[in-house]
Amino acid sequence: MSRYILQRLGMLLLILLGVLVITFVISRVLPGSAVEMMLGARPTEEQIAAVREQLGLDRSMPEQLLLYIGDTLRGEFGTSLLTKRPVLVEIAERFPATLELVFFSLILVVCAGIPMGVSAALHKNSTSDYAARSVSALGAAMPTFIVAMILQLVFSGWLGVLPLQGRIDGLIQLDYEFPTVTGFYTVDSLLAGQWAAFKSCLLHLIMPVLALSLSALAIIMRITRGMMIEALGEEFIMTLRAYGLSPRKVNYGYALKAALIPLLTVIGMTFGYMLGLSVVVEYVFDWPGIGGFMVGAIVRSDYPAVMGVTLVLASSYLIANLIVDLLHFAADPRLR
Amino acid sequence: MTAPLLEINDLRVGFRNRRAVVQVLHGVSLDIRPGEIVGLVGESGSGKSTTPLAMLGLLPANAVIGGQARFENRTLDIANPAATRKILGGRASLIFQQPLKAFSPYATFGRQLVDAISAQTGMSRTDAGKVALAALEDVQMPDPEGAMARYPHQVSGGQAQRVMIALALSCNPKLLVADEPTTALDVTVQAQVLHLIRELAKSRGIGVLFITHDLGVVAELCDRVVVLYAGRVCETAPVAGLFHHPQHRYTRALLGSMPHLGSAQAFETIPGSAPSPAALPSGCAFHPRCAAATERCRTELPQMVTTEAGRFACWNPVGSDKGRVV
Amino acid sequence: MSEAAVLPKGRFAGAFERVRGNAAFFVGVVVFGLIILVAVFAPLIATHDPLKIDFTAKLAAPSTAHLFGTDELGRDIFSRVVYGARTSLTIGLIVTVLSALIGTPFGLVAGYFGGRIEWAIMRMMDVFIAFPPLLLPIAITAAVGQGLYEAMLALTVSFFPWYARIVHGEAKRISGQLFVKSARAQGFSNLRIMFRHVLPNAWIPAIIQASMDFGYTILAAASLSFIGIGAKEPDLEWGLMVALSRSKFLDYWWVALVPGLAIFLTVFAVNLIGDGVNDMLDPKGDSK
Amino acid sequence: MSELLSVRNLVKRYETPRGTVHAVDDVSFEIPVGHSVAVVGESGCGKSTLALSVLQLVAPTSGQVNFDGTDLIGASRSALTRLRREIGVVFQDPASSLNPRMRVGDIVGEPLRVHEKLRGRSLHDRVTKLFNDVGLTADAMDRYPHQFSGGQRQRISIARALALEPKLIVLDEPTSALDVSVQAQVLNLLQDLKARKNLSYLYISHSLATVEYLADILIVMYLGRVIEKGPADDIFRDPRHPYTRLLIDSAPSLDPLNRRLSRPPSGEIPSPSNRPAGCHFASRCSRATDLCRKDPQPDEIERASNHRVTCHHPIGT
Repeated sequence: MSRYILQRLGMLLLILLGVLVITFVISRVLPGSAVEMMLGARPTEEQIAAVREQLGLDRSMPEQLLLYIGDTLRGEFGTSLLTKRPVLVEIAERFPATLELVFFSLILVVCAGIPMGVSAALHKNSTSDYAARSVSALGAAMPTFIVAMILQLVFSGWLGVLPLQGRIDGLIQLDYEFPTVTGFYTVDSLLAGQWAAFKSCLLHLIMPVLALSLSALAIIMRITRGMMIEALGEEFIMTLRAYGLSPRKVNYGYALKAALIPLLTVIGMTFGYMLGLSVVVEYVFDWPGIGGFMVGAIVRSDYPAVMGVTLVLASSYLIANLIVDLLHFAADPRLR
Repeated sequence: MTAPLLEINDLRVGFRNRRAVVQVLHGVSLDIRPGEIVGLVGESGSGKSTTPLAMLGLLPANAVIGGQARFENRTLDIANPAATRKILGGRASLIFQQPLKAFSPYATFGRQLVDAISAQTGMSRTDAGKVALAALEDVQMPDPEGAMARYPHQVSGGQAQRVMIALALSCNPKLLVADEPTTALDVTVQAQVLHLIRELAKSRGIGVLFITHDLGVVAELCDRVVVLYAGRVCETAPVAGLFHHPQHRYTRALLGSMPHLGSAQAFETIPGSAPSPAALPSGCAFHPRCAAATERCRTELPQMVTTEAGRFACWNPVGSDKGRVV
Repeated sequence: MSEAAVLPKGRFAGAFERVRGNAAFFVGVVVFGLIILVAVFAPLIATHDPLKIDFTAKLAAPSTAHLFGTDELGRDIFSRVVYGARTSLTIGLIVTVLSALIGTPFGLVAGYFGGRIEWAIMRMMDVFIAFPPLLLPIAITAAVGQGLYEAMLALTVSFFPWYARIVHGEAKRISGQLFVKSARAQGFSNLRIMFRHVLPNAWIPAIIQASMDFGYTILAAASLSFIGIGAKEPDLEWGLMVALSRSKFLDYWWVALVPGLAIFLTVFAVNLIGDGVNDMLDPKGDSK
Repeated sequence: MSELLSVRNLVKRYETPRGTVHAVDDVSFEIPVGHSVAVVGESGCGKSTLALSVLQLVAPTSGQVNFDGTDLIGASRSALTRLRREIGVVFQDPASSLNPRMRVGDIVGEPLRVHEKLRGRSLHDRVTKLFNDVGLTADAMDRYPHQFSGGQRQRISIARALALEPKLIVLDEPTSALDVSVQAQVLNLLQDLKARKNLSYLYISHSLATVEYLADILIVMYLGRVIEKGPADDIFRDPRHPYTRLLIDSAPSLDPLNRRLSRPPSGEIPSPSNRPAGCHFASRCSRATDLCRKDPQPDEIERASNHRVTCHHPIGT
């Protein structure tokens, strides 16, 4: 263990604390509506007082904050005002769907965006470079919800080859019961050897993944290109060329490595970007993840649910950043 | 006299930018014999850092290159960097100014040495490792095995420069091009590195082109000197002759302005500063700064004159008395 | 080589030179200029009252009467999209300018003073940045309520830390330069050094960021409206127009697509300009 | 001989992850009025930190910096501002020592605007005179720093340093980034200004040759400590510390017929965060004995009048 990792861990905890403070502040901005939610239009004074006490709203702000932090760290996200079930349970049921969507999108973005960016950098100012940059410029300007709706229109409405929305065919889900292992339907159905279910899950994934990936792909490709060009301009690249290393080895063995290490941070940020954007994509495709759940909760002022989802998404992002830091540490000898 | 190892004639280099081509070298000729250390001296804008890159085929794609070159009696297509690199690769090695930037920070010295050696010689990685280790021993690297496992950020600039020299020597080159290899180093370390280069060049008969702005280093190290000004050679001569009897007015002025121990009196100074390659004066490019400039210097490009002591291009050399301003 | 090559250039020296021949930048400027004109002269350009409901003509296909057809309330889509340009440009402008104005002082102070002040400010910014983008504005609108102004507030709160971060990095770099050390050695006040020496050399990356963010702001605001937590009827906002037509989308796709393409076109033009600004002002742009 | 600046037992330590860096370790010296004191040493010897400590741009860990009768350390803000007008500074890199967004006339005039509240004609006249003092013409005032060559920029820096008519100028490697021919111009200018304006210099350099030209008093530093100090002529003629000798021997001569390379020094400077015990130079010293390697630091001893050396076995004993 090194100072670096301990430092990162310490920082992570500190920032988590800050995140809790912010969600606390946000959740206390309009507590009135929550009381209303629970009691209907015309509550009595006593009813209000009772609910306020139940929610801890009668205590001082610092006390409330400490209580809130304590509760949250113990996984007490409160009860959904809408479903009357614990928020944590609601989230636990839906979170794997969100992760599955984001995970497949991230794989697509990394596996397609980085090679495209590298190739554009290696053939700077060639036709393929301009093509890649144009696609990237178009992708970055397309609103994700429009991409999603165009996909639906073309592949579902006109061609009828892909399911419009949802995560799995309802009938298939009834026919094939596969046990939850990872929470990813694709993986679980495969593990259970149920091909029809697997195929259905896969087909349902295609459009949401594409919609979620397009703008991230544009960003990753653009940044990869820039970093690769920067890496190719380093002085040590000239040394290696001067000493007769093959272009292959110089480009992929040395320049790519120098570009990939800072790219780790970018990949981490892309993960966060897609977590946020998944809210929109889940909404369009009626994907049963926590993003869509949150949208519904906002509209109905179910603030424990909203804050729960916010915390879970923010923490996932923090954990992803920690993983990025660890990879960074493993890849960059200067940090050791 | 032995035949030259490398001979360059009328080397011209320009860089294309959006507007035009900026000519940096206007016909530089020089030669290096086996075992000889030739100093290439110049100030900023003189083209001294472009010359070695052109020679080794390392200029970027926007360079426009012309001229003739011969290496070991083979003609080089110097206008074609890739072809030049192919012929010179393995026979000519380069040492950079900033040794710590010349190595990838993400790989050990061992890996980078082995990659380079096996690329140049076609050896197996095991054999290349042995060669690398031997080369590190040759440059008196303390703890050579340990150095193989180290990353650039773990060593000092002086040690990194030793590794750079080891890399340069590991391929048994005939020619070593050193681009200001000691500028970033402290004086005591500079003295070590200069000594090392001299010993290795002499014991192995390697021709060295040593680029520097520091005349003191030239005096310590070189056998012969080529002085560049504004992309042209203004004088070339054996080192003792050049320092004691400079011919070109610029060489003379440069020597006079050089601070050195034991010179506690006022320096001679050269007024103004070196011209930018994009805006060269007419005639002799040095004339606006030259105290002895005549009308001819302002209009006519001086011709190269060969004497027994060397060659120079000056209309009004130090040896001639007319027009001399003291 | 020539030392001129490594020196910082004057403010815009060579900037326009670099952009000459950058066709994309000019396409961006022309398209964006047209969009601004449309926004400014919306009342002259619109063929119908964008709010006028006409059930007799609902969900009409594009025709000479209704250039882009009508929505499910029979409102003229062309006129609605024309007016929508006002909303989107206003959002982009206000959010971007506010974020930059709020974030810059934080970054400047942190970068110049360093030490504990820097640590405290930048960790605070890290907390904001720790939320996945788009999530923080969503959470804030959840609390402060849903509407156009609330969405703008939420976006500003989530964007300003990025400006603080960018200005911080640049201000820190500039503060380490010798001319700032000289200024301190000459006994100038911190305020003078920050505003006369550091800030003029540190704001360009923030401008680049702002030019890139303008489009993203419009996209984010449209997304918030689309999921129902931004603009509300009867606001004339493109994201909201798409959302309103979603239930009829598969059959009457132009109703959603026209405002969608308006967002795309605006963001695309703005991004082209942003790239151009980047190339012009970023000294590293030469290598791209 | 009155003292303009006196530095007493100055210490600056930094804490880093790799250990404590002793950048400046118990350094004392004086600058008499009208004299120039040069501090030489290789990278990591602490000479730049010393300069910054004197300027109060880094806060020393302990010690005194007494300028013209007042201790700068712990001086009130207003006292410090007043004293700073008396001390000019010229830094190394002419590319970064001038604000690229200001016209050079404004750069040179800024201290006059701020401290003497000069405006308009009187400001313009003073700036013109400063430009003339450093060999530039007044028509240069409206241009920006990037429009000048390195040598001209360094002249502008000097003009700025002279603006408030200081008594002392701190020169931190003022010529090391310049071409040889330009370096000579700047050194001559500095020498000339010193005589004309009765200036004192604290001159930081790694180049012994420029030091010999400009310095009256020489201080040689190694790993944060002063290992030899005294009149510059004495030290160059008769260095007593083996490290000073090594520095002099490592500097290239300008005579190819009288080369110094035949006996290269060995070893490198250890890291300032991990200095060897005993005399820090012992690991590289040909005269070192067990005494040097084990004992605490040798004390400073006076070899001749004002010529002091910190060595157990100084040369000439």
